Amino acid sequence: MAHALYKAHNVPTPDGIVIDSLDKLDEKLNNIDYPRVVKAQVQIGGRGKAGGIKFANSPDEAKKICKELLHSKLKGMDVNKLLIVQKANPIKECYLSIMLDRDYQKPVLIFSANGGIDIEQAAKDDPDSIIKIPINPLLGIQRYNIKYILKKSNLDLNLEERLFPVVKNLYELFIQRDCMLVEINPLAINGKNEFIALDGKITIDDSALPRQEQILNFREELNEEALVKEARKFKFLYIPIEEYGKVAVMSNGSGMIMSCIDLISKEGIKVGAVLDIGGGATADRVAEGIRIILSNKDIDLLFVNIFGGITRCDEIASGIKKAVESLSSKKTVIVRIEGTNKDKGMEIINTVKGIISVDNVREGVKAVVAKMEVI
Amino acid sequence: MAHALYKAHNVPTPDGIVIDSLDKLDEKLNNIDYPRVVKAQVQIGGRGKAGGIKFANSPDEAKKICKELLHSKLKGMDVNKLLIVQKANPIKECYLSIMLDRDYQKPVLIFSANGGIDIEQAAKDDPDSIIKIPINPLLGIQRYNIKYILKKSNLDLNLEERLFPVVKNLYELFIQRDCMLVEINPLAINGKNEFIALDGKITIDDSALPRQEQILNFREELNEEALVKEARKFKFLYIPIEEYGKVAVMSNGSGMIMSCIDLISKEGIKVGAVLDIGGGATADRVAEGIRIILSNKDIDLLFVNIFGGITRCDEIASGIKKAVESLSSKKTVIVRIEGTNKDKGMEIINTVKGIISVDNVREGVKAVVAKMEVI
Amino acid sequence: MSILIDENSKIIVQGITGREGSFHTKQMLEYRSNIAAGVTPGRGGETVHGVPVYDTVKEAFEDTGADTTVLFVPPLFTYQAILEAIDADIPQIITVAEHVPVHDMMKIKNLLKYSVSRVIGPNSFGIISPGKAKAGFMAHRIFSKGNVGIMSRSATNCYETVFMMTNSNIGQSTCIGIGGDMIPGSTFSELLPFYQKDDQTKVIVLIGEIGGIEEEKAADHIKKHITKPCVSLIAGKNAPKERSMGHAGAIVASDGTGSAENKEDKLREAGVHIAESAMDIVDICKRLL
Amino acid sequence: MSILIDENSKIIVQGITGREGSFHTKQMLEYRSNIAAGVTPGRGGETVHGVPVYDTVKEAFEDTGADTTVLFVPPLFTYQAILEAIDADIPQIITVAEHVPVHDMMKIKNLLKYSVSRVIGPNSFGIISPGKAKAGFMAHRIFSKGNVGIMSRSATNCYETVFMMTNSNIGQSTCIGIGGDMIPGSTFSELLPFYQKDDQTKVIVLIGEIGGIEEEKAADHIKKHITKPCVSLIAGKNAPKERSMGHAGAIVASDGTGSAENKEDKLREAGVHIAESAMDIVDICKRLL
Repeated sequence: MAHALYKAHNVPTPDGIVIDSLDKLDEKLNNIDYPRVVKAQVQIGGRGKAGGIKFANSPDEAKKICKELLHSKLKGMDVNKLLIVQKANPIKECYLSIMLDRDYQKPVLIFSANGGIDIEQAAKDDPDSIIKIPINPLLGIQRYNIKYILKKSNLDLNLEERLFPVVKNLYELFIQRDCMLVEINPLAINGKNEFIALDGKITIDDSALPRQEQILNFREELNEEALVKEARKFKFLYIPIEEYGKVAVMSNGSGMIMSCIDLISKEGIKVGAVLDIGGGATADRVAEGIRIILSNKDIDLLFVNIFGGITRCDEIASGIKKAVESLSSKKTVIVRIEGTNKDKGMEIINTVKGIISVDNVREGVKAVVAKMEVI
Repeated sequence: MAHALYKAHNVPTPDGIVIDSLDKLDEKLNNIDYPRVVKAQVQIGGRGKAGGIKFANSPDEAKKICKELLHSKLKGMDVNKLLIVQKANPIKECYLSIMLDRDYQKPVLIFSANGGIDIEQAAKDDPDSIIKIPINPLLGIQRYNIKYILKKSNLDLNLEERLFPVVKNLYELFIQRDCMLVEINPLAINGKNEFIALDGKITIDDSALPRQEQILNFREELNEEALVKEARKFKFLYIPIEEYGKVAVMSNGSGMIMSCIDLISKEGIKVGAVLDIGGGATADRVAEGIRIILSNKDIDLLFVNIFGGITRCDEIASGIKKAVESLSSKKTVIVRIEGTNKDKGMEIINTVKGIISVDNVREGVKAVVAKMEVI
Repeated sequence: MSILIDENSKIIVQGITGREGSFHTKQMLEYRSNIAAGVTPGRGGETVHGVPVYDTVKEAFEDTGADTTVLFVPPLFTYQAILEAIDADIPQIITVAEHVPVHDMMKIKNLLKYSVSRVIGPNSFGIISPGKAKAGFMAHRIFSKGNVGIMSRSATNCYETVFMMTNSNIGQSTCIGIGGDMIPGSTFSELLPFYQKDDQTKVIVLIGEIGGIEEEKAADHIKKHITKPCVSLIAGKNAPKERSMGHAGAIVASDGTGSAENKEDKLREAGVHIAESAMDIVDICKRLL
Repeated sequence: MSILIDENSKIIVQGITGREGSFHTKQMLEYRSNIAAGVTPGRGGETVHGVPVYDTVKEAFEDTGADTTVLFVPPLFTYQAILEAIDADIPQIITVAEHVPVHDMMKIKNLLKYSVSRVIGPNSFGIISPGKAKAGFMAHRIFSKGNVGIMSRSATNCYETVFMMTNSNIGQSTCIGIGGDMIPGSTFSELLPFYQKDDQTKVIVLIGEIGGIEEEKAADHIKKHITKPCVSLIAGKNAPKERSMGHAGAIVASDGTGSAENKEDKLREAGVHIAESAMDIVDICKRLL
């Protein structure tokens, strides 16, 4: 994704071609210059070490690598696409990123003359090697920002002419594409004093995806857990918490979900996953939510904790009834509902076999503990 | 000037052709549609009443008007250019302007559904007919600004789609061209609900002219007083004050010049013109300044009042001596110099015949009064 | 006295003709909030539950002199709607939408310094001063008038707390939904001074959660300026790192920034009572009142 | 005590390697101002009159902790130079260039609300606290230490006044060149509070001129907040309308806005002593001290 977006925003990248099938390899690979680098397009860390980056000095070598790499698996991820780029001959490699800093409430520009580094590690080991400048979003990138970066990195001030447009374009990308982070690592300087983005990473604000159609397409390709995807179809949020946790929590708000995790964890019990059904819970949606989270095989017990503010408790109860009865699951379901029409809701709940109903969160957690001791 | 800039910034104007010579009139005028409006391109108010705007229903009429109007004089100004535009058929005429408001320290957008008006008169007579909105320069024009204007003017809200781009482009022009004022009056609405700028005015910030080359070219064409132009060559500022005033003031700063005018005027004496020689006064520059202001024939008396802060008084005195002796003018020169090396300066001044030297401004004004009673 | 919203507040509803806007206008009117005007472009001249609708915020403001606007508009339109309210000089802007892009809020937050406006939210349930008025969509039946001021990043944790408070006969002065986003329009530390000055508020409750450093800033502020007893709950102690917990702002960074432990330590140092659950908040308030 | 500039001020000179910058650095050093650093991009590492030169303001600020910067840069580069200083969080930015485009100052003035910086000028002679320090290009020999605080839109009218004051043994606490432009970075009313608080200042002199409404605003401020005696001269009573008198800001509009009469009326109402000339200012100060 990063490579394509850099190209679209005039952030210089090595020339490259994309290979997504083994057809016409001769045609594609015979008439380009060599040496080249073949990169598997998968979103994993340590791609190089995992064998996802290889060097080719000739068309034949390139073809051989393509046949090996395409459609193989790297760290469990399918390789469906290769990028074959010119081999840069950097005389220096730097690090450059822009991230949205929530505490400054501004974009922050980060630069280091030592490229290829793990920036978080470097920040601990040698904080002085990293230059960090908050950018006033009403001003954007100014030339003096670049001059400052170069001076502080002991680089030639004359590089400003070349570095300024790179940073400016990267900043435009950052703003226009609603990025949380754009990172170029390494950012190479070649013999002609040109800057080239050799590798990079881009993270987008989830909330902005509806207005970033182009990026939405990229994301669809990402591998995600099946239950997360399934939940998203219903606009539910499914979050895996601890591996092998046997308890699940379902509720109608993030705060309440976090509180439930905290209270259950405090008792020494692992929460495996949670599901947030959000506001406006109808019977049907409640039923869908229960179906999804119980389809996680690790889960033995579900704590449903719904505080209906404006939503009616009888509506919620109907949903729970529907789900539990139709699933004929042997998993334990503990229910706490509160809010408007609570009495009517409890009447419905009391007709469902196998549901443990509790009056408040504290009781709910106690019931979870008691039940888990038995299981 | 306005017409060309509107075109450059996509502010819709009627199609028009420029005529600046009587050559090839047939070629230019036979193959365009009629009726047309012929407008003399001169910077005067009340151009229509002065005969500067005429209507042509045919090529022959247009040619006849061109021959009469081109190279004629309107209110004393040479007509060197005509603009021949399509006759708009407005179903409504509005007023639209953006000005830099020094008190808001922001651009202010002004709109009225009554076009062709004198906006200052209308502001007095019917203030409610004029909508005025300060624009946050960090936000620029927003759609809700346009909606507000239309509602307050009792115009159809659906016109927003058409008016928004016009105002937005006009605002871009205002910002990019360093305007003090951009005005469209009238702004016509035609039968297709399109907005068209029929006539307009643009004023540019003098200080920004060095970065507005295109506009600088327009300005060169403007008629200005000969002495103002002459003074500008030396980066002096020559300002005519009262017609037939016989006293002139020369000094090295605007504040001091205004104070001198005030003190002399208070004695019932008219100041005809002033010249500000600015900072860094050398002997040569002082001499040039005196030469220029004394070449105004109305002036009988010049009060030179120089407060040399860092500048040396002997340098200033040499300039005065040089100017007065070489001009052999019979005009009276009263001199007050103050600052570093005042004594040396006074020695020089005292060797020049016909100069009245005074010790401070108060004495200077007294001397002016005394002398003017004699003249 | 209560703060920010009361029976004298004049409220505009932006997006009043929409499904949510119309429904919650009715709810607010039933709570006797003074809804002075609504705004929906192109719908000026209509009325919704008797409230006159305008095409622009500026007109609504000029005609009514409103001091607060509540935005029932979709997340991607929130930026424009807030701008319009800022530009019309509305003193208080309450924005409830979830999923407002964080770049939009970054721009707004930086622009606010030039304006006379305060923004509450986004992703906020609004503000309620029980028994006086509400501006937002909170389930008002569970609230009761009293002396505890509450600010919360989470709606559900706030409801839960208020519900139990009211059942224990502890009322609230004013409850504010800070919102769960990464860059909220107003933070705990920016709102604390209002509670400090308010006669009605005897105890201040801060319902925080993991992510960011706002609770830490609040602890600093409390240490220096707040003399009233404070109680705080921090949700998300057991949330995995680097994973947003639903609220865009509820995320612990890989370096541990934003952890519940740090927040609780700082708050405790500032003399704040730390609660482990909503019930716990109520128990502590009982002791303090 | 004096205000804004004194012997403890640490000053940066932007454009220090230029002809003007270098000359006035020497002048300021002679007056014993603490010139901590200079800035000229591409000239970092050099020295000018012993002052170290940096490539960027941020570096100079970080190394010296300067609190004031004086800009000796051409008018069309002033905008960028001010931005750089604002962005480096320099508290006080003094800009002397004439003919800075008014759009540039409009943007700066609107950005300032968002920053920790104050801008004096453009088209200002700078600030001097006689006997302590100067930051700017004023002819410092005519100034003397004392108890009159002066703010002036005009350099020459200020010099004339100060010259006669000093000759009459009346010294000055701090003199500030507001500058003659249409949109000054700081106005009379924004600077008056400093004089009010300053022990050394016994009388405040405002040298205004035609154009704008800043003197009117100052009158309002004086009425409400200033207890020290004030004296004012307004230049340009007899200037023709709609013609700039050299200072971009010295212009009376066709509707009479900005006229000397209006300013004097408002100031008189606020209890300010109106002077007819520089000499008159001195006479009035004599009576008041």
